[in-house]
Amino acid sequence: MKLIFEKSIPGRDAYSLPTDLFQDIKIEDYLPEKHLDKDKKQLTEVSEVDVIRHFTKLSKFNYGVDDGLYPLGSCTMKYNPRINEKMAAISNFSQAHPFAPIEMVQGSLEIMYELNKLLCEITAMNQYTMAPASGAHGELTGNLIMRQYFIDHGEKRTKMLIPDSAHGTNPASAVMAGFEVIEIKSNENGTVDLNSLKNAMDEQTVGLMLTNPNTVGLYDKGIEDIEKIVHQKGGLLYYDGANLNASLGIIRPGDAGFDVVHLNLHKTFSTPHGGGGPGAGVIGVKDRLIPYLPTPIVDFDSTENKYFLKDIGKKSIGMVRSFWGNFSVLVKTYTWILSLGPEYLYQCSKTSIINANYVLAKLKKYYKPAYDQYCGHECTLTGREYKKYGIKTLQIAKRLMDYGYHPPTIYFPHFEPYAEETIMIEPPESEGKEVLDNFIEVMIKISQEAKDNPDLLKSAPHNTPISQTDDVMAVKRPILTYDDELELKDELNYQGKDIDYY
Amino acid sequence: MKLIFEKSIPGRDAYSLPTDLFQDIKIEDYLPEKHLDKDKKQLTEVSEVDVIRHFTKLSKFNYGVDDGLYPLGSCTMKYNPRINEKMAAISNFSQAHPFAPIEMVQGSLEIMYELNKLLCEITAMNQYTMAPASGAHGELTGNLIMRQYFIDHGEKRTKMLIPDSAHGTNPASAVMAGFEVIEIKSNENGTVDLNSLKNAMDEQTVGLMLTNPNTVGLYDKGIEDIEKIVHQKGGLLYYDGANLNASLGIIRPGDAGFDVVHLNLHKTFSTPHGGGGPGAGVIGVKDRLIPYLPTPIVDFDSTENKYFLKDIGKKSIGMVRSFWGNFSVLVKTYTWILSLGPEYLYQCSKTSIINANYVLAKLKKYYKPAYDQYCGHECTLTGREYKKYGIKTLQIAKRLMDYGYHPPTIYFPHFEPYAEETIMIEPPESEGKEVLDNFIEVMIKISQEAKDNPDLLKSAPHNTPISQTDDVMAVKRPILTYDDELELKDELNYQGKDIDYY
Amino acid sequence: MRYIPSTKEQQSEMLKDIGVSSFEELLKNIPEKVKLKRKLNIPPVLSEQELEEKIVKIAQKNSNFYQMKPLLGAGAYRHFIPEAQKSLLQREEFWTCYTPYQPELSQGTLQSMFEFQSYISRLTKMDIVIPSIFDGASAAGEAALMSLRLTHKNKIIVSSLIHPHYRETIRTYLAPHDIEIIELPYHDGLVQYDQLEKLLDEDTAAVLVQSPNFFGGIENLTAMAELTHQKKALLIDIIVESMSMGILKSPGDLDVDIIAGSAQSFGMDLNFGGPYNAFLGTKKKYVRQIPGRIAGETKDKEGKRAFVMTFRAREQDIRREKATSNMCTNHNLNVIAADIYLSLMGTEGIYQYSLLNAKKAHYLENQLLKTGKFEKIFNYPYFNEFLIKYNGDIKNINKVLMENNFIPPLTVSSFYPDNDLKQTLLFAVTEIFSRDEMNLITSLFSQ
Amino acid sequence: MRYIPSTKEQQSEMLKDIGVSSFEELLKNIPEKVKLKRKLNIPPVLSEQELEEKIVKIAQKNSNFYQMKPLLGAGAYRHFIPEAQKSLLQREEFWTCYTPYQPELSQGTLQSMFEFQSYISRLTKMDIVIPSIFDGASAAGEAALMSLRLTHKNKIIVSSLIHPHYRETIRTYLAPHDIEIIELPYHDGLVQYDQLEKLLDEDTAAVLVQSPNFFGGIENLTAMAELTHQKKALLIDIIVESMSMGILKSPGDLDVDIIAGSAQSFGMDLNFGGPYNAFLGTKKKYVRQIPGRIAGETKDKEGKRAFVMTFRAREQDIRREKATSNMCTNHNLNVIAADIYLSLMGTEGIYQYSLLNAKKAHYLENQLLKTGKFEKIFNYPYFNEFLIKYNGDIKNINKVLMENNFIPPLTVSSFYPDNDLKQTLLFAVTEIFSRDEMNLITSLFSQ
Ligand SMILES: Cc1ncc(COP(=O)(O)O)c(C=O)c1O
Ligand SMILES: Cc1ncc(COP(=O)(O)O)c(C=O)c1O
Repeated sequence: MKLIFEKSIPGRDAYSLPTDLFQDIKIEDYLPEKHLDKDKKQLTEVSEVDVIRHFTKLSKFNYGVDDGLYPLGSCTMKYNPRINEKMAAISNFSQAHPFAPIEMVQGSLEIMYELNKLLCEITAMNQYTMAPASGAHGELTGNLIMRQYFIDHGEKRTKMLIPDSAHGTNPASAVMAGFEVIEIKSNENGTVDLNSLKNAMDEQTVGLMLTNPNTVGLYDKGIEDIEKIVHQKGGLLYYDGANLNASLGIIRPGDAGFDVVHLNLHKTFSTPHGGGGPGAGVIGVKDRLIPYLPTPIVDFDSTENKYFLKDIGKKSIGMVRSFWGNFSVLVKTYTWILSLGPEYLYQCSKTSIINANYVLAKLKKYYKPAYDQYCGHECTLTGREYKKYGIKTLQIAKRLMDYGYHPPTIYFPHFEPYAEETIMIEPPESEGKEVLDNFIEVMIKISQEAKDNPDLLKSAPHNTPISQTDDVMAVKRPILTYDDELELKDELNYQGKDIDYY
Repeated sequence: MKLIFEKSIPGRDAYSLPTDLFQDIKIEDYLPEKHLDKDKKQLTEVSEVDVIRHFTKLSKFNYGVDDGLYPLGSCTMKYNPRINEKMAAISNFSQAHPFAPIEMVQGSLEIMYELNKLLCEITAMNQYTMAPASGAHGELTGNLIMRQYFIDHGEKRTKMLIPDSAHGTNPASAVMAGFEVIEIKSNENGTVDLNSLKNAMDEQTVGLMLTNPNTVGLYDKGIEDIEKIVHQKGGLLYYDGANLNASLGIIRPGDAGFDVVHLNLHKTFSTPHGGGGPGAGVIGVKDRLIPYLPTPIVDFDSTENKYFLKDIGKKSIGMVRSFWGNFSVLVKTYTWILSLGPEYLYQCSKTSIINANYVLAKLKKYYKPAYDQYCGHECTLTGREYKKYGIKTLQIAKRLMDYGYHPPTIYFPHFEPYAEETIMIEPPESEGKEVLDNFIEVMIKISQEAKDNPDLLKSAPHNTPISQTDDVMAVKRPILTYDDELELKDELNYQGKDIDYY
Repeated sequence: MRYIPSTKEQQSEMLKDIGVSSFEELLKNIPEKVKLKRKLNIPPVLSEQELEEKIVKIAQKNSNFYQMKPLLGAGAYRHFIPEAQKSLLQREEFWTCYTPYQPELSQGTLQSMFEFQSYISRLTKMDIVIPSIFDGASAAGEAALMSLRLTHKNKIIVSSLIHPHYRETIRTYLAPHDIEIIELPYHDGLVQYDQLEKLLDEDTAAVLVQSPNFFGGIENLTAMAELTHQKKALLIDIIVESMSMGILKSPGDLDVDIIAGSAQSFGMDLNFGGPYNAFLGTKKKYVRQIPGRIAGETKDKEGKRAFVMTFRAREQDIRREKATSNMCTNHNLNVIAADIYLSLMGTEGIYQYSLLNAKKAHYLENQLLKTGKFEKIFNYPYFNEFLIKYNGDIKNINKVLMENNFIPPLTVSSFYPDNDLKQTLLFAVTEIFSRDEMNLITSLFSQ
Repeated sequence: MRYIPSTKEQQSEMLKDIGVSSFEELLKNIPEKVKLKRKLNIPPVLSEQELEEKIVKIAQKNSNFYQMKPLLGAGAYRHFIPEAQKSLLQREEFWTCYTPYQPELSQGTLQSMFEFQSYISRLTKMDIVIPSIFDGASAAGEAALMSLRLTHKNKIIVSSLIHPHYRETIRTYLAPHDIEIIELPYHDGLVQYDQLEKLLDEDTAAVLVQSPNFFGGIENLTAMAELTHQKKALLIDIIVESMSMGILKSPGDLDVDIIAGSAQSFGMDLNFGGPYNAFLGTKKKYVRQIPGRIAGETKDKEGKRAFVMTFRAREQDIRREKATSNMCTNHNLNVIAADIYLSLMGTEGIYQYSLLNAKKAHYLENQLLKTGKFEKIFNYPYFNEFLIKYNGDIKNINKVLMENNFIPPLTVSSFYPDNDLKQTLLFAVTEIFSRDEMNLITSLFSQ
């Protein structure tokens, strides 16, 4: 499809200028010439209807949850209720300036204060910071909090234990916080191997980052032992809450001994993923870690009957972003929790667990599960049967598009020996049985096609706006802006020559 | 696609009940049993996500102006600015009860009052009624006003003159107002034949309903003579304003002697067509007809500094609907006029006229125009060249869909000898030159295909959600509700038997 | 200008291609004398920001209705509308398109019409339903005209408890025809059935009644149908508060011949009176005399289910002066609005909400009566609106109500001046009121 | 429950198919001891109407910001956002999807990222741009980390006129690394260039400067770049008010090595501080050390243009602990917001709006100075924010401003307590202010 730059026609406009252009002010009288660009920056010139049509068309080249099942494992692509959006868009919220005097923003502060209380109850933690913008950002924040805790206690701990099944952000975040990552192998059940953990855990170790149910979709049976092993060595337990959709009202990380928790509000709490964000990766901690939270948090002054932004104090890790958090995401979370109450929060988790186990039960004959156990809210299958027909899991995924589905997560989790074969399916509570039945039927059909007609899979997808992409060319001959492309326009054919950028 | 009824699963819900169900009130204590239905009405049982997906999918089975050129002649499918929608949705407007005390709705009344002034200036009329809900509704209203005028003046006039090229609503409305329709043939230029008009116009004739530019897209050269002929016999001139998009700032119906004018706010004034409405077909009249307008109109009391709903008085034709008009449509119109001002209102008409003449100039070699003249804001071509290849105009229209366009108007206007061959193309000001160039190119390509590969046209469209429909079956064996369909489910094949309904 | 893409240069090119040297040449068929020689005298162009600020300022001259709850119904009801509906209606494909002339590009609109027809048919138990009439009043007018076409008689009996605007509209629609219109008087909040018997004769084309009526009263439709059918006339039931269908018997089960109903309660904002949406319903055998558009199911060339506009031979664009109506543009987007709303509410939602409407109205009446400031004047069964006499200063209480964010109830004397309804108030109570709010209202009246 | 489609019956069926007799069986891997044995202690379920009423009530504890204009900027700017943008952003396909892992189903998101990259590249004249970083502060932190990776040095010089939150964030991001962080002092509203010269040495990885700076001042980037490059350090320019790019020279033209910028001004609501969106820009040769997602153009199997995420080998999901950053979920929807906004504004719109920002700010300063209540403390070139000393009661004037629907300017002493900035106010003036409003503000200060 054409870029908006290619639709530009000199003289068109889609903006509107106020009547008064302040002709009496000549900016050259105030700003030295050296600061002013002589030429206008050449962007685009299009009309409003051009813009409307361009982006309407672009939107149709995307697939969202509203278009059907989006069983992307570890991502909890659940339905995003419309009322959440409406509440977040209330102009008293959406137009609030973050530095507005505190008396003007009591409503915004109340939302943050109340949400903290709700999240604390749901996870059995003592205090949340709303600052982190994503799960990974929360992980960094959490790691920095743990780091600060040990510095404050005069301990030098530099290693972070992370299971091999962990999400890529876990090791990346730990490294950003200055830790060395020690990978803990999974046992034959796909969960943390307690001996390895015991061996690795020592007084130089910060602790363990755990996802539970883990990223293969399994509850860690050894959770009590894990807790003991880590805590006995003075370590801290970090809970990656990306999978909290399996736990609402069932198990609370705080009760299981976790010291730091991050929640992906854009997963469990129904706020939209937005094609890659914004979300919010809020961090909850136990009492002893509150002094290290990023500053500030919202507190309530009961004598003045007023919410305020409270400085965390000297021990705080500082700020991890500007201002207070992804506020509109918080409003959506708050709305969602109140619209469900305790009963239906529990139903969310219950339903997603049933959904995942149902898919697992129905498909395990066709796609061997990585581990044959009941799963949490997602199940991990493999495509290893089909290797012998020359089929890669990626091709199964692409073929699903022909049937109108977004593929599950593939290539993750990375653990051996199935790294290239995993199919991680997460069917959240907002998917009804008949949706799953149709999906299961298609998955089985594809398994048959893989044997009978492997080319059908290899050439898939067939009905999407574009077909398989040349990802190598995108690196070897990078075009990263429209102007890059202009530069390259003359070379008529792709030469395959590696332009080394670095 | 499945109906929402077919997605219903017992036990699902998408509504939410308040906490307090007033269990203390038993409705049977208040309402006699005979009034209460024993059974709940069986509608559907679906969840919110089911509804979201169902209608999202349905939406994708539609084509709107935002999806591309929609050159439907006589319909002015122009861009619908988003700011209009926002203004109409302001809750102070959208939640106003029509019977709320007048002091609570001063803003709504001001909009109606100010819009009246603007429309009067744009059309040179003296007063508008905002009541009519559509063009046809306006026509009925206008005809009733004329009827009432003559009754009030003790004249018995029963015939209404209507050119053969007129829109179907014109004769239908005149008949609803109790008039006999006398068709006036067009002359060789496609406009009103003055002699026929002179012959038809007498003292028993109410007047003439004229569209200008007319529905073939031509300005009526004889407008001055027409005015004289009708007025000299004491008749009234009615202006069908569906084509006002050719006239903004160029010619005003009031200046040309028209006594009654209807405007299609959903055409010229950019308010959306909504898949068939709502629109608004407001009626403007000259001073002498004000006493007959539907009641009430908005007036301003300058001593009390207050807008109010003024009763038109005894001579009024009465009401043509409940309440005051399609208010939200009026807000959009008001917003649009203010966003253009006099300069750009003129540019709208200028641009649409240039657009239409450009398409005409470029296509006339391929599709013979009904009349070879400059046109107004739309042009009427014909597909008669292609009859000899067995091609009907309808097939040209369907083939356009394959290229991503909504077809122009076909089968209208109905005048002979081209009734089955007309292609009425209206490219409003919101279409840029390059859009027209592409369209022209495709039209030319199709003209070639008609000769080279007529089957391509006959089997078109090829990429739409459905292909050509069996319209005969829809009448011969009508299925008008889901339950009809259930009844018919058993008969496996369509028998072609005519179920006579009447 | 942002809404007009073609640039000056492009326009010049186009003029050149057309073969004229100036735009004016294209206008040569317009006589000079009638051409406008000056700019229109309207305010100059505003930027979007200025525009918004200006219009918001006007909107603020209205009350802040978002925060207020209406005790006012009388033909326009505030019900709760789920945000899912509003959000879906913003899909451009629904609102930037026109009449589904080309079914291949309009299945969304057509299927939604069909679903609406099916929903209303199930709610009202009428065989067929026409979606997308403008509003209840014009639907009533069309129904009256339809009865004339069906019976070829010349007398219409109209209940005096039909919404005043509807009655006026019926009169306007019938005015050009040589028809006798007779008003059926009321008693104790319902039409006078004995009077109906007297008024009915062989010349009667139809009896028009509204149920629940303007005072909220539920009429005895079966009895009326029996009387009416004895004289071979048609019974037309007007439904203004469609939410009542959730618990009340359906007109189709009560032997009604034609219904004309407002769908405003099914997901439409009050919007100061419009646009709303209405439907007509009738028996299958009358399909060819019905006005307006109807969607039907058929198949496409490949045998796939498809929807089309059908029975088009009744319509103006085909039949012209012989059409059953002049309807062209109608209120189709509101059909989709209602289809979505009804899908969200479903079987149970419509039932429960309807029940809550009735319960809450009766709760409020009970409470108000307890204050001693009110007098019951009718002993009639009603749905969610009731008429009651207030022994206090109406002007004053209205002020108090407004200050407390309630839109006051209707003072009916403006519509029924002759009767002894001087101090009566017509209360409408929908599901949106909480017990606390109704108790507050009661206490305001007690003061 | 409306968000959970499967019914009890369906769930029972599913459990049967799974082969368990109860849901609890599926949880057998959770030790009993850590299971929650009670219901969560949170408020009970609310209907959508009750929910809305509750939250609206909370929102009303905020000021009615829709009606107020902020004289407050300091990192968050209110600019006018055309409704066309808001409307387009409501297309579900943009916001109910996730990261474009599958390019075949995500061309909308990917192309929009690419367009954003191109827009920002043209505005800033940087070769490559990373879209969708969270916000300017974290972008600055990432930029600082990137400079360490590129230079392997251990000293960072940070302008004291970088937004305080940004400075704090940079410190937090750098904390785990063994890095010396030195603050570059300011003078007369700009950084002290002579001090920079003194502080720079061979160990310096980067100099971080903000321009326009926290006080609105436009820094001399060329001069700084020269000094910085002499020591083989990198100059990182932080752009907080991107609207300034409309008229100011681009960092790419001024020899800046890395930019970290907030895109909030390009079509994002204030939202009490987030979510906003930010970008990083740099030279082509540094592409492999940049963090975050980037879209690239390529071809599909049939040779059609296609967009993909590229240079993925830098990212956490592939490189894990060796990634250039941990970024996964980012602020991608805001990228689309900015793409649409910039498309609507275009070449001329951005230029004119940018110019108006500067003009209006200078107009207001002129007017304020005329009142005699203000004192100019800096003689520096600024864009749309200026610092000025007020010889009056700040508390009182703030109250007056709020009553007149203005959000008061920032009292900078909370961020710069040590300096002689006690009575200084930081005014931000964007295109949204009319002359009348600024004159009103002036008169409020004159009283
Ligand atoms: C298990 C797990 N941890 C962490 C993350 C990171 O969260 P985010 O994408 O919000 O940074 C994700 C999701 O992507 C995840 O699935
Ligand atoms: C020339 C003309 N007159 C009248 C009408 C009727 O207007 P409406 O569709 O609003 O009833 C139309 C449009 O359909 C038309 O094109």
